Amino acid sequence: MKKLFALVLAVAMVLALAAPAFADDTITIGVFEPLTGDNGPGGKQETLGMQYANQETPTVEVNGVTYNVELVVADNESSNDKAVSAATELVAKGASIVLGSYGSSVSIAGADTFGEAGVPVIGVTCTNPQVTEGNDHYFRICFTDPGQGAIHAQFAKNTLGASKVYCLGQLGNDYDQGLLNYFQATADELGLKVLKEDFPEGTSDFTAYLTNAKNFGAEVIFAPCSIPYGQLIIQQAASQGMDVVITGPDTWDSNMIMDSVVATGMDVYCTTFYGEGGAPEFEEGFKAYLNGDETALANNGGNDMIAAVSVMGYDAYYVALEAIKAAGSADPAAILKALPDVTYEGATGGIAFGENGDAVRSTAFIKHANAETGAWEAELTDLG
Amino acid sequence: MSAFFQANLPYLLSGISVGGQYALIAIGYTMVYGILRLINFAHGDVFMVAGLVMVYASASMPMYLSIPLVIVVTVVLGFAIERVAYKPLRSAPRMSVMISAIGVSYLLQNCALYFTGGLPQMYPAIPWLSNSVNIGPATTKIVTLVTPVLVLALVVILELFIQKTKIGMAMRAVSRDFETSQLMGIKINSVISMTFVIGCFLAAVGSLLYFTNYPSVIPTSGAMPGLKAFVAAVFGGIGSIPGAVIGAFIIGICENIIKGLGSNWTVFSDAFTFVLLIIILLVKPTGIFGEKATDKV
Amino acid sequence: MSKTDIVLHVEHVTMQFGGVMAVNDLSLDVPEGKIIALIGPNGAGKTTAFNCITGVYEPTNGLVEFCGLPMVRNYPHGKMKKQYQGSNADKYAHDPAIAPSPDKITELGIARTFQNIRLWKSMTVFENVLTAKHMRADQNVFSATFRANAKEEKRMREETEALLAEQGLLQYKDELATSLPYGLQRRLEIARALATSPKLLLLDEPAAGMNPQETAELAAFIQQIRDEYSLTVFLIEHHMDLVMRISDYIYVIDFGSEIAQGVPQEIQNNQHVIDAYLGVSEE
Amino acid sequence: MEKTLQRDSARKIGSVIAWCLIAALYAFLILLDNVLPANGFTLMLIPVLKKGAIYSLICVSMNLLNGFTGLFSLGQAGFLLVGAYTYAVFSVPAEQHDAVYQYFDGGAIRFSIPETLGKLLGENAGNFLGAVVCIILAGLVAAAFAALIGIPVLRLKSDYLAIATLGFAEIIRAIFQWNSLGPITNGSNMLRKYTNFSDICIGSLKLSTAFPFFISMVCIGLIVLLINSSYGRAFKAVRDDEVAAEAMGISLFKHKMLSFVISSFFAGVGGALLAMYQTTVQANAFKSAMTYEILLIVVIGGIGSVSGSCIASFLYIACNEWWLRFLDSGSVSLFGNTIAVPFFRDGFRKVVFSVLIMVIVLFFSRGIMGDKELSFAGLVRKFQKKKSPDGAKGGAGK
Repeated sequence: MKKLFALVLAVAMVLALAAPAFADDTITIGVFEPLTGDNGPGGKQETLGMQYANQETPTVEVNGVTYNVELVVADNESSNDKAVSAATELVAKGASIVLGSYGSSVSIAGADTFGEAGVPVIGVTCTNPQVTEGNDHYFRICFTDPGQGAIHAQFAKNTLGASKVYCLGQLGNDYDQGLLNYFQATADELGLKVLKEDFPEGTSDFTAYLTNAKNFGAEVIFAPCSIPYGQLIIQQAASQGMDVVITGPDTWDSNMIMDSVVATGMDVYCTTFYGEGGAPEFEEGFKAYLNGDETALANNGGNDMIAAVSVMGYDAYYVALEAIKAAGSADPAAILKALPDVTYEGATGGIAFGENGDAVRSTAFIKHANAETGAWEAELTDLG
Repeated sequence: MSAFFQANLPYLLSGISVGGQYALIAIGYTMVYGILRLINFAHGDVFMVAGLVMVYASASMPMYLSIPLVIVVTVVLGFAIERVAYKPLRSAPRMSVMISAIGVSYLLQNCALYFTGGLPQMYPAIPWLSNSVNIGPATTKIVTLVTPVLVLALVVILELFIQKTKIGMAMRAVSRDFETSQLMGIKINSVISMTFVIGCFLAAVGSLLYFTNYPSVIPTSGAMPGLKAFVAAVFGGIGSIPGAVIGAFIIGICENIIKGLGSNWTVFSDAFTFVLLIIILLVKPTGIFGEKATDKV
Repeated sequence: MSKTDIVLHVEHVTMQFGGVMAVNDLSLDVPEGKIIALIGPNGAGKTTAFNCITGVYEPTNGLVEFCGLPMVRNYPHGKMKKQYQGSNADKYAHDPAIAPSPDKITELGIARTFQNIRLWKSMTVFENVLTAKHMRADQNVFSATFRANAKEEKRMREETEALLAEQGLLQYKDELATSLPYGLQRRLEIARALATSPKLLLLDEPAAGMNPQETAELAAFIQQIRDEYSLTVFLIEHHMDLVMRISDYIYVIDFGSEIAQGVPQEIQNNQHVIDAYLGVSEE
Repeated sequence: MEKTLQRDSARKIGSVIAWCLIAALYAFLILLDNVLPANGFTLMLIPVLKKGAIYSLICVSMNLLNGFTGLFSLGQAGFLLVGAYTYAVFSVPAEQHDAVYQYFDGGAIRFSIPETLGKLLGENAGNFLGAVVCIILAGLVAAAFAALIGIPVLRLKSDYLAIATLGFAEIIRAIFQWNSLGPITNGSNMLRKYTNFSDICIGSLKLSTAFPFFISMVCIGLIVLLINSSYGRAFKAVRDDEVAAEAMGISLFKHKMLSFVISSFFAGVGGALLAMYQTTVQANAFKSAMTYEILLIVVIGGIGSVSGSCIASFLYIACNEWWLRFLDSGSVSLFGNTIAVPFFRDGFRKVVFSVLIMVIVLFFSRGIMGDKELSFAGLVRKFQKKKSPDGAKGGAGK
């Protein structure tokens, strides 16, 4: 028995060591995403966009030579302590450039590993300013939290005409807390009244919090939390018969939130990176890809609704290809040098890098979940 | 007064409802502990699996079939866990069995992760239970009102079962003295299996109520309710069924009152549960209804 | 007997569990250098009495003095105040209760053995005895970790070796304590108790499970250690044989209360004792 | 007589081998950091070795409590958290404060120990000494927390102790996430930019892998010294039989407290090392799942075996973060051929891993080492026995 066990372990080791064996005509792009853990669903959708893009354009031409592009995915398990080894794995497998991660804290946790190895990273949807701050090798193609928090406050005040907003975020989650913080800053300027509360991880009963919101007289609930909590908040607000508007962050742009909205008829808005119908060609292709691949469809949550993070993942892949072309080589150092000047017109709009390596973006979208049609309706908002 | 009532009734209601759900899980913990002296860490995950089975079952069959199916599958799962993971360790030190329980919990969570891909699964709406209802100033789902009633009914039935039936008597004997009961010809294994079957049946019922209220199932859905229910069981005096139920209601209500206290306190709603537990343990080391354990010298 | 010769003085000790009187108003004296026995039928409360003396239980009421100084004292208070069924409830109520933990009592100089042998099962014979010397060693956790107590450690090891040699256990020193035959385990438990350098040794049924020959050897052994280590011995026993052979004085209890006391001959002929052991016929 | 002679020689040879191996290990680690080429193998080896070394210390510290003193405590994650935070709070450089404590106006503590020492002694020495000072401080703070918690909870027994310590770990986590303490703990946000392993070097010699090994080895050495001392024996006595221990004059409370505080000290040190390894700290990560993970490693290694805990730590980390990763990738590449395997997709690694753990728990319930220790002297003795059949007869007793 013991010998058998040892044998199995030994075989596993050999297999693991035999794994990285790529030919010379391949350029590796690392995908640093959570496939399991709290952020697993979002990470998967983001990865899908990249995989679709890779299927669409599996080669890149550098200096007249055509290389195959290989995506290598490392699961960071949404966990900071696993981020280091996941990042190292990508470096070890020879990634020329890395895309990711969904979730800012793992991005920050992995940043130093990439930095030490000199591998450039393009953050796809990690919105925390700290991701790129002080990390010269970290770029990003999405807007950042200060902007997003401000949009939400302005939206609540100007568009929804609210005077009291109840804010609810997860305790110990820096994404939630950061957004709440920026929201509060803008809300104070605008003269919005804000009540902010935190719920501990693993909470499923939000009725007490919603009662607090009701007692506060909130007209809008801003809940920058992850999808499962978002679903619960929407459903419980509905079952309590609350007459409020619920607004969520970019993470909420997902069919899973839409399902809850359709089931309850609540009035829900969220920010997003991508307006529906912005790139019809992409949408058509991506839907066909999803419906043609059972695993991909399952990873997307079982239907072919397009999540903004997938579009962002798709664009990130092409930005990476542009960078490789501009660098004229697969060498990470050369790509890092070329990256700041890369521009790309993607499905989510024009992408260019400005200060700190953050994308220069002038617009963000706010989407409304239409409970009757089950579709998102986008509104354009000025980031000014 | 009426304003106070109006403002606070929802907290109380949700406290009672949450307490009822904890109670159904806590009974499973307390019964297993009473007989095996084992903290069955996997119990919360069995509860989560029951939720997932319902999600998958209801997708392909009508409600009147899927509900019994969920209960049967959960009971079989509990039975299987006991046979595979705990029975072989019957004579092993207590810590080994507990670690086996942690291992099972880990396995169930990871399997759920593998099959669902970590995506939250929408729990189906069970007709009638999911409807909203008005009680004075508060609006809530019918399930909130059904839960405490159902819990009390189940506890009464369970107590009758334990007090009056032969197998109930055997359970009491085993929990009092494991070795002697074995010598007296009680079939220990069937008594233990029975305990797991009852515990898992209640967990399945609990999952129906719980997920109707909070209709999103993720692989870690069972962890927090499981932990809270366990705390409730310890609080009430582990091994005592009424103790577990009362402990669960106290914890459910306190937790919701804390959440209503103001924004600086919501942070500690979970921590408070543990503070309460530690205080109780210090004042009465075996919980409210626990029997004092004497170490024979 | 003058007061100063009394090593252990037990006065009105009562132990009540809920409504059950396990020990009821027990008073006894153990003079220095003697072997005193406490006997009684099964369930008479002998071990409970021991536990009250050694701090395992806190007696409900009563006083225990060691070498003339109060060591354990209590009076019915709290919940017990109402439930208390014994006598002398007010006698000790004026003084504060004293309830040292067993280790403090051992430190004062009382060592004990257990009815159901309680050796440290993962340790060797040598370690069992060596560990009992831990309390008396001049060291702290830092000096012990950084080996600044090397001299002390060496002394402890030498003493342990010597003690094992005296008890005839040296040849087993590296064996696991629990792998020894039963009789030797008993002996080892006594050796371990001796390692704490006691003045008074409490033996809880030392001859339990022994055959007559082993019992005879044990009797000699107890007398021998009493002389060698100038100890006082207080023992609980079932084996009349052993008790009658070695005891200087005997206390008999039944249902928690004393029913007789005296020198062995007196006890042997005491009708109460015979009744208690053989049962009284219903006439 | 011959027997003792042989045993002495075995011990001598054993210790020579052990020291040689340690020297070779450090030489290898330093080579790994500085000279060896960075390829797929060495790149993965480095984080696995670092984390393995850190987890060894953490697991040994838990083993001291659960294995050697028999206290079933599940509060380890809490003490790791305290250690990690203490380390990070005192080593974030002053200029980074505004960036790190972005929501708390730069925080309340505006100095960094490595930086302060660096000004006096030069940057490298400052980083090295500062890290060591902060690590010790982390241990001390964790120990202080343990002393406070120990007063109430150590009166509880077995399962009750387990659940109370688990509860305290959760309470500690909530306190560290509390916004009102944000100026110190940064609330729910992560601490970063503090001194980490890659800052540790002497001149141009990088010690980023050797450093965690060094600290872990010193700490585990101290724990081993403690276990083999008079106090260690007292701990084992408490574990084997509390009643007997107390009757032999061993104060239960004092010794349980000692073990609890010492174990927490080393857990705090482990937490600080973990913070250095992760380069970021967030209270969110220190959940009870982490305690269970550590407990599993201790059990796999063997409860009551220090070397078992160390071996299990390295194996566990390597399997979890390296060797079994291919199970997630959807395919296996074997000798250059990529074979798609139907079951291999995200999460499969964790399923396989948990099945492996169950197999170990059920069929090898005493773990890799049981309560034995790996000893080179023992190996040498075995070798000697094999060589001379007379020796085998003579040396029957261990």
